[in-house]
Amino acid sequence: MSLSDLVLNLKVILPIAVLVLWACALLIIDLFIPAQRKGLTALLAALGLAVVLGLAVAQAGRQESAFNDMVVVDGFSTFLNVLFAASGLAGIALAYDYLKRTGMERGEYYTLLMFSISGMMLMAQATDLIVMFLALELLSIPLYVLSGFARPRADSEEAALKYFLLGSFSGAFVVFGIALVFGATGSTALATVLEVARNGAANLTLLVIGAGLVVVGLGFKVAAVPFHMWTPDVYQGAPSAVTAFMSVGAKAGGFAALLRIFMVAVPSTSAHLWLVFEILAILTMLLGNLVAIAQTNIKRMLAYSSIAHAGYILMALVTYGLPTTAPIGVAAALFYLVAYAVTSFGAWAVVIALEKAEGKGLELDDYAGLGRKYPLLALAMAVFMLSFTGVPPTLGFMGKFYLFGAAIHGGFVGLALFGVVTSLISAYFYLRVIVIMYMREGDPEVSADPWLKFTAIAAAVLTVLLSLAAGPLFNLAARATLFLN
Amino acid sequence: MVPVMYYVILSAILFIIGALGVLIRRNAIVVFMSIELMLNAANLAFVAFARQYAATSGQLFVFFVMTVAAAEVAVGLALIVAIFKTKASINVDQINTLKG
Amino acid sequence: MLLSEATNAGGNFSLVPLVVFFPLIGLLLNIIFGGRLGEKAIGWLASLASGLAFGVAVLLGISLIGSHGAGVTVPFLDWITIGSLHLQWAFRVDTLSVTMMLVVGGVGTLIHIYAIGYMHEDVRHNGDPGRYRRFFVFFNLFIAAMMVLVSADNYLMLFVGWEGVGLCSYLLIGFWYDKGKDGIGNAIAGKKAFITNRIGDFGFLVASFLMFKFFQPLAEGGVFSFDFDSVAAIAPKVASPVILAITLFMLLGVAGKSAQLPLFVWLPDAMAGPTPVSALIHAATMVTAGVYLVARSFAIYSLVPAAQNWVAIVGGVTALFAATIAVAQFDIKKVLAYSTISQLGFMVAAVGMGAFVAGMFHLVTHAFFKALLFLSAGSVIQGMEHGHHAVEHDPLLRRKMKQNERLGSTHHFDPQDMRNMGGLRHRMKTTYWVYLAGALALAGIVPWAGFWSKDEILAEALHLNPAVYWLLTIAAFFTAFYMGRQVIMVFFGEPRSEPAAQAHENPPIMTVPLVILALLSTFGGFLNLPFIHTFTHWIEYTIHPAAEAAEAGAEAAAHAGPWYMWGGLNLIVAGLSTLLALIAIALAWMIYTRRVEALKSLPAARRPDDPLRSMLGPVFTGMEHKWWVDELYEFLIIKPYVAISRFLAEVIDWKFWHDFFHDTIIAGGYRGLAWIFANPIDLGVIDGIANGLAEGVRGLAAQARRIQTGFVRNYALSVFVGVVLIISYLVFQLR
Amino acid sequence: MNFVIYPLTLTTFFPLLGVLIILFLKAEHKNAIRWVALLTSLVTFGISIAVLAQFDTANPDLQLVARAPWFQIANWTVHFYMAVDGLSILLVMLTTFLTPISILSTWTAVEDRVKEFMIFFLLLEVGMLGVFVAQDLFLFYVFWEFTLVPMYFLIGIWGGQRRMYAAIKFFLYTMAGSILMLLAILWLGIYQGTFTVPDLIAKGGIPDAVQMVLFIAFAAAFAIKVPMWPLHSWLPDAHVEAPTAGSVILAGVLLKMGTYGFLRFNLPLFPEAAVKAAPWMALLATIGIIYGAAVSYAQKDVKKLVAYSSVSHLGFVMLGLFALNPQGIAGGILQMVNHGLSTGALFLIVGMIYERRHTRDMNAFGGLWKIMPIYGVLTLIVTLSSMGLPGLNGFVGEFTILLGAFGSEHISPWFAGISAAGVIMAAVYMLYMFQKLFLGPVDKEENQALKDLNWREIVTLIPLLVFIFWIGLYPKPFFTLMAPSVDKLVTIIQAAAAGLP
Repeated sequence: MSLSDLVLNLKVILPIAVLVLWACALLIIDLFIPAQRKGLTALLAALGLAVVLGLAVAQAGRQESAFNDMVVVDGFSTFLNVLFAASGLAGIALAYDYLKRTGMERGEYYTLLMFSISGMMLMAQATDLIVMFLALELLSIPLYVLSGFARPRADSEEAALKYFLLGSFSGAFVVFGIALVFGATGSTALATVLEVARNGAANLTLLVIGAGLVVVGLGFKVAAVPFHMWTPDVYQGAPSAVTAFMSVGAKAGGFAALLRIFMVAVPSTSAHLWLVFEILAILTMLLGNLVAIAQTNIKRMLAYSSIAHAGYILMALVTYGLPTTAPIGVAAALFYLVAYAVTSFGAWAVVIALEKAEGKGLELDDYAGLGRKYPLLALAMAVFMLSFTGVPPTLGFMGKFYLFGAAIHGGFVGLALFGVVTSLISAYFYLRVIVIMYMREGDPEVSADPWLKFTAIAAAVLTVLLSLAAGPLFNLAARATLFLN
Repeated sequence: MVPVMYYVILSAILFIIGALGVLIRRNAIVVFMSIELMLNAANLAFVAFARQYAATSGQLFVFFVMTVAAAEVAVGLALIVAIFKTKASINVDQINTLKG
Repeated sequence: MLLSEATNAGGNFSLVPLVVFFPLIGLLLNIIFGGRLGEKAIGWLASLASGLAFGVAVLLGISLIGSHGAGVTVPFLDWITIGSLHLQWAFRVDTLSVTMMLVVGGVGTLIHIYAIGYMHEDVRHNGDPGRYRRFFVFFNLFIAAMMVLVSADNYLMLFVGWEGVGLCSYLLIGFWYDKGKDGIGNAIAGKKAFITNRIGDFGFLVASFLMFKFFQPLAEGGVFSFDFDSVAAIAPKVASPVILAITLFMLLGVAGKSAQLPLFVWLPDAMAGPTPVSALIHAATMVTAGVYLVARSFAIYSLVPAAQNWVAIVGGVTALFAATIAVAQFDIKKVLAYSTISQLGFMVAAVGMGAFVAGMFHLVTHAFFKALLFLSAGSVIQGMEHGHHAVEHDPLLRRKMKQNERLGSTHHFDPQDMRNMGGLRHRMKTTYWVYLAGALALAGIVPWAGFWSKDEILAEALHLNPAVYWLLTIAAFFTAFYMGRQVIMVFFGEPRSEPAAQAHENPPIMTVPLVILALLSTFGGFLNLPFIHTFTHWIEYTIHPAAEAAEAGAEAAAHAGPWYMWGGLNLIVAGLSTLLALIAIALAWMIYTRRVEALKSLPAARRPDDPLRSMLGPVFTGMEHKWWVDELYEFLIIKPYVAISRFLAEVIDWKFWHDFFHDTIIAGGYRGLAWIFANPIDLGVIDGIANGLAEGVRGLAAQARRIQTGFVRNYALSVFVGVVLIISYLVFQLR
Repeated sequence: MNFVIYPLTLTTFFPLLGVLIILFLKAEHKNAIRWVALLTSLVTFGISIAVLAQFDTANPDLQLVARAPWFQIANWTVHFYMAVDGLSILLVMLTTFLTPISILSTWTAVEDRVKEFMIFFLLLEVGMLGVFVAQDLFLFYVFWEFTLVPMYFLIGIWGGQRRMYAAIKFFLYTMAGSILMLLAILWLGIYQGTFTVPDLIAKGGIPDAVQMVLFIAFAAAFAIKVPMWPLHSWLPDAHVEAPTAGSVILAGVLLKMGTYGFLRFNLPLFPEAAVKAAPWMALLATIGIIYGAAVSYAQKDVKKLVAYSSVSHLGFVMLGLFALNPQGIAGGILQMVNHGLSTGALFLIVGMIYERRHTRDMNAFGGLWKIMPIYGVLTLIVTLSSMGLPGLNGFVGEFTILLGAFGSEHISPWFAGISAAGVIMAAVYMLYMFQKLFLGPVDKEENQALKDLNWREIVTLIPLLVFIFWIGLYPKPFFTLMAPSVDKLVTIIQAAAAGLP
């Protein structure tokens, strides 16, 4: 590989490369930043991410592969990379004040965050199962650490250990699944897998079971039922800023891999696997929404809510074997991820703003009176809850519209019915938050941090405005379905 | 020559043993070792398939898995140590304050 | 002779909207400026409005004479036009409608004037002078609504007026809405009237639906407008069961408005209204709307003899039934109320049989004499009130009255109870004389108005429906009896209470209208004298079948009739009814003077309040209690309705549907499900399955140690179970 | 950008301007906020009058079209498509007419969080107007669901004792219906290739079985909203707990969204299914009429009585619509307006006495006519209008509906016959209410000192009364507005009915 080739190849992964290098550099720079000025680290990290975001955006429209087709840049990856980079920025905005307040302001936080993002971005760009596995671990390992970031708080450590053990456990299934896929086709490159499978040269049994195991492993990442059980505990135990980031980033990363693998490499398994996806989707929607009702802790509630939303996105995967519907499904899933990301960050911003030290202020009852005392923040939270429910005019509604549309387009009316019915169920507990905020009297205390408020309000505005002017976003999502093989 | 399927079945058995280990053992370190066993079971399968197809990528994968496992060990052990400091125990059954 | 549809009706005809608008203007003026006007001015303004409407009616009548009875339709504005439905507010000027307008306007104006005096006292007795204006506003509103009713050119506008007068009736019955039994009795009476009328209206509505459904396809151009002419034109082409249904449903409406069986129950209670109201609305005009409706619908009624028969029977039975009740009432107005029901029965029977002219004729005369009777009764009551007032203000007399109370009458003094009256002919001379005129007219004594009209009905009945004839004849006998009883109880004998002894005559503003009405009651019958038949010819312009029948009858009478037919008058019928009336009066005289004298020997406690009570026993009680019809309805309809609606509201809708179904089944089930998922399933069931599997796995691993499960491992188990299930499914699929 | 100044877009979104201004006002300046809200709604009403002036009564089709592609998902294009025709123009007017009245009614009734109240109220107006002018299913659905939100807050924050329960119930019930509609909308958009109503009507050709499913899915949303028996359980709660202005709008406009939905979507989009379903819908409507009337009578809470009367009244509307002939449908539309006026006025009236006495128990009153004569007379007129007295608006609607239903080829005349009994029952409960409140002696001490209506209150009621009389006496202009569109709708249905075996 000549130098010019290397440069060409590197251009494909330029955002990742910059991110990783910047993260490494920051790790060292951070050593020289005094403990009480860690805001500088945050700023530097944000700057880096902003650059990465710019680079990711600059990749728009490019369709190239590199490193022997191990990674690509295509519409799909660009879309997700932008999402990841933006999520990182949001994650920093949420963390800045929170870390200070809770006394865990350490520079590594930002570096770990950046490493995790690089894993996510790699996940979006990977077209080889080996790279994908690496990306998965790169994504996960920093998150394990971040979950335990509130050390020595017991619940944070517990969350980290649980997440770590179960994450590794499920990671093993992915590895074994990949091994079987490799055994079936003789290659780990997605394009080759597709080709071999299409030629009928693959061992179908191994391929299908391998794919099934991959579903398990990634299903864990996206918190699909029954691989979801870590979610509430980890979400609750981890520092809220981490949870916020995790709830978006990890999920999007998992879906990035799922979507690419199943759309690009193994659509031939759809005859065997669509039902698995459908049942997973239904179980996830149902259980996530039902159990959320019983929660009194907002973090746990949002955890179950995130489970439920994974269920909705899984609907898109049910149609992965239908050539006409699959692109719609992918676009819908991507759109929904954006919608979910915006809403979720907003909601977590409010949660973090209300959280007090030592994990207090996280019960639903702590939200009483918010509407009277902090009308803007409460309004924002109300918007997020409505968006989660799927009431127009919010992004959540648009996303659901798209997803259900995809399901109906694929002929899965029953699935769509499940989707709407569970949305209705979810209205109950989302509305309860609004009820408590507006219709009960209380005296909540809110952090004065401008970034939190900015994130919350910006997210609320985006949630509404992007839904009204959803055209460009729809187009982007639709273009993001152009996979490069 | 031993058919490749034998290796695969052996790796599957190892994998299941590993998984059962995770399910059954209470010591966090042993649980973690069981996970390593699962990963290595996968490695075995990779190597076997790589030999079947005479493809090096499978063997390459094994190295990656091993590296990643090492990284996981680093993180995992650190976490376990941290937990032990707080709880003076690494019994996973005692780590259950978060629930519901 | 068909009416010409005159769109640009010439001359006076185009004035017809004014019959409605004069009263409307009157009431609007009173609403807006009434606050600043004095009582007199308000009353006179209202009377003027009514009088002007009467004036317009007179002009219309003159024009009709000028046009030889040829009526016109005067369109006013389009009301509802949708697809094949085209409803207009148009006025109809023909002899029938103008007759009604004259009655409504004429009698109405007289009663307005009377009311100026009457209400002046009434609002004071009842302690709320503020209501004076309200009374006249309602009164004018009534005139307007009644004019809408009688001047309508189609069934729907008629219905507008029909409901409008019902509303006024409701408002005026409940005029003293804080009086009556438990303070709410009058309001309830008003409500009863309205709702009972609504039941009738239901019939009217259904009749109109039927009409639309079956007449519209046959209508010219497929557009149906409900107007009387087109209904009459189409009706013969429609299947007769349909017509029968229409007429019978309409009969329900008639029964409601004209207080016929089985819907008559509201009218006696309606006497809770001030007396001018009873006179105008519940005697002279509104209640006759049903009769008018049947007469208006002569074209369809004539097509179905069965319906006619039913109408006649309803009328006949009501006439007799109500007359029996009237015999045993003690409230001066209640007697008249039942008498009204009975007389309405006469009219309904008449128009039912096809004797439209006779029915209309009786309507007119009845309007005269019944208005007269009510107003004179009002005069009596007012006189009694004065007496009572005088007693209240005179300690001596009050003591005297107290003694009387101790002697027997324990009830609160009721100025309407005839048992408290007696001997008033000396104290209220004018009232006595006019009352007598009215009573004689009602009893049907030659030559008072009632004789001519009632006789005409009886004669037609004998000819058309003998069964009904006998019903009516017996009713006529009772009529004469209860009128005799009333006159004697009120005006003859000794005063039975101190107020009666102190009663005195009312001012001329009340007595002058009485005198006018008395003259009308006395000479009103001359409108349709034998041989001349002015009224018959007048109505015949409009009602043709009647015309044919009556002409045939008249010709038969004039040329080939038997000896007893005298210029259209059946001498036998006339003679018999007059004879019966005289006997009845004599009987009343015997009982209420002689017998009462005889009973005086009894100690007060054992002395019956009415000699008939001891003579008839339970029959009298039955009559006194209106044959328990109210109680029957209470038991059959009201109680069940209340119970059902309570049951629906409280049990079905709230307890079951709202609380149980929604809150328990849906919401509770929802929460329960959430709980189950949150607890046993998430932590128990999946755990349970996982545990089971784990046990099995452990058995396989020969580790028979019971191990306490921890959560992390449970989560892993959950994952593992998921894997096992998926892989099993896939393997199963692949094979 | 001149798109914004299309009459309909302007009408619909103008209240947002008010929202914007109020956002920048201090919450303490309650009167300023009130005035801004009132003026905004009045200007909106003014703009809607301009819309009416431009409306061509002879044109049966959609008019004043504002249409542009909004966005595209896959190959399904969603349009921003607003237009009115005879079916909706009256409801648009009703909405813009009732909103200022409702705002005026809150002047002294709402003292807490006035700013939020007015914001939600104006947002609600936007939503309602949008529902009536949207001609694209997606756009419609957005507005449809959006109305839930402000109403939810209005009930939940400014409501009575059990407001949270009522608010959540309102939200969940309504949403339960609309989610099915969402699926049906998606199905139509995807398999028929368009979301716009006129195109869908033109395209037609949906297989009968599918049509029925779609019909039911749409009907589920609308029937809950109407609400048709037996889906009415949310209504008494919502009405009783809602603040007066909320009840007025809820009864006056929000419920009409359900009936309007049937009219705009169920009938023309699925005519075959509509014809087939007509007897069942008529059955439910009839049960609703009788049941609502019976249940009303047994209420002690006057607001609840009025709420249940809505079930009965809207039963009439439904009966009219599913008569599927011009009289029934035109009557149904008019009855929507009538119910908005009469029941809106009734809720205002109830609100006025509630503000004075803080109770709605009818037993706590009696003889009020004597103490509050103006109030008494106005109430009487509204009561009479509500029970369908000829000469007032209610009768015109009910009569034409019943006439249509009786003459309908698609439903049995028995429905109309039985429903006509509802007219009697309406008199029973309405007069009962009037009697309990206004008649009889004044036997409660607290009532002696009640003040009669003030000018503001009279001004809130008078406009309603004007229309109550106008429609009752001269409904022709109203029928003229809707006639061509109704005829067109009937033609569609007749064509479909002719094709059925």
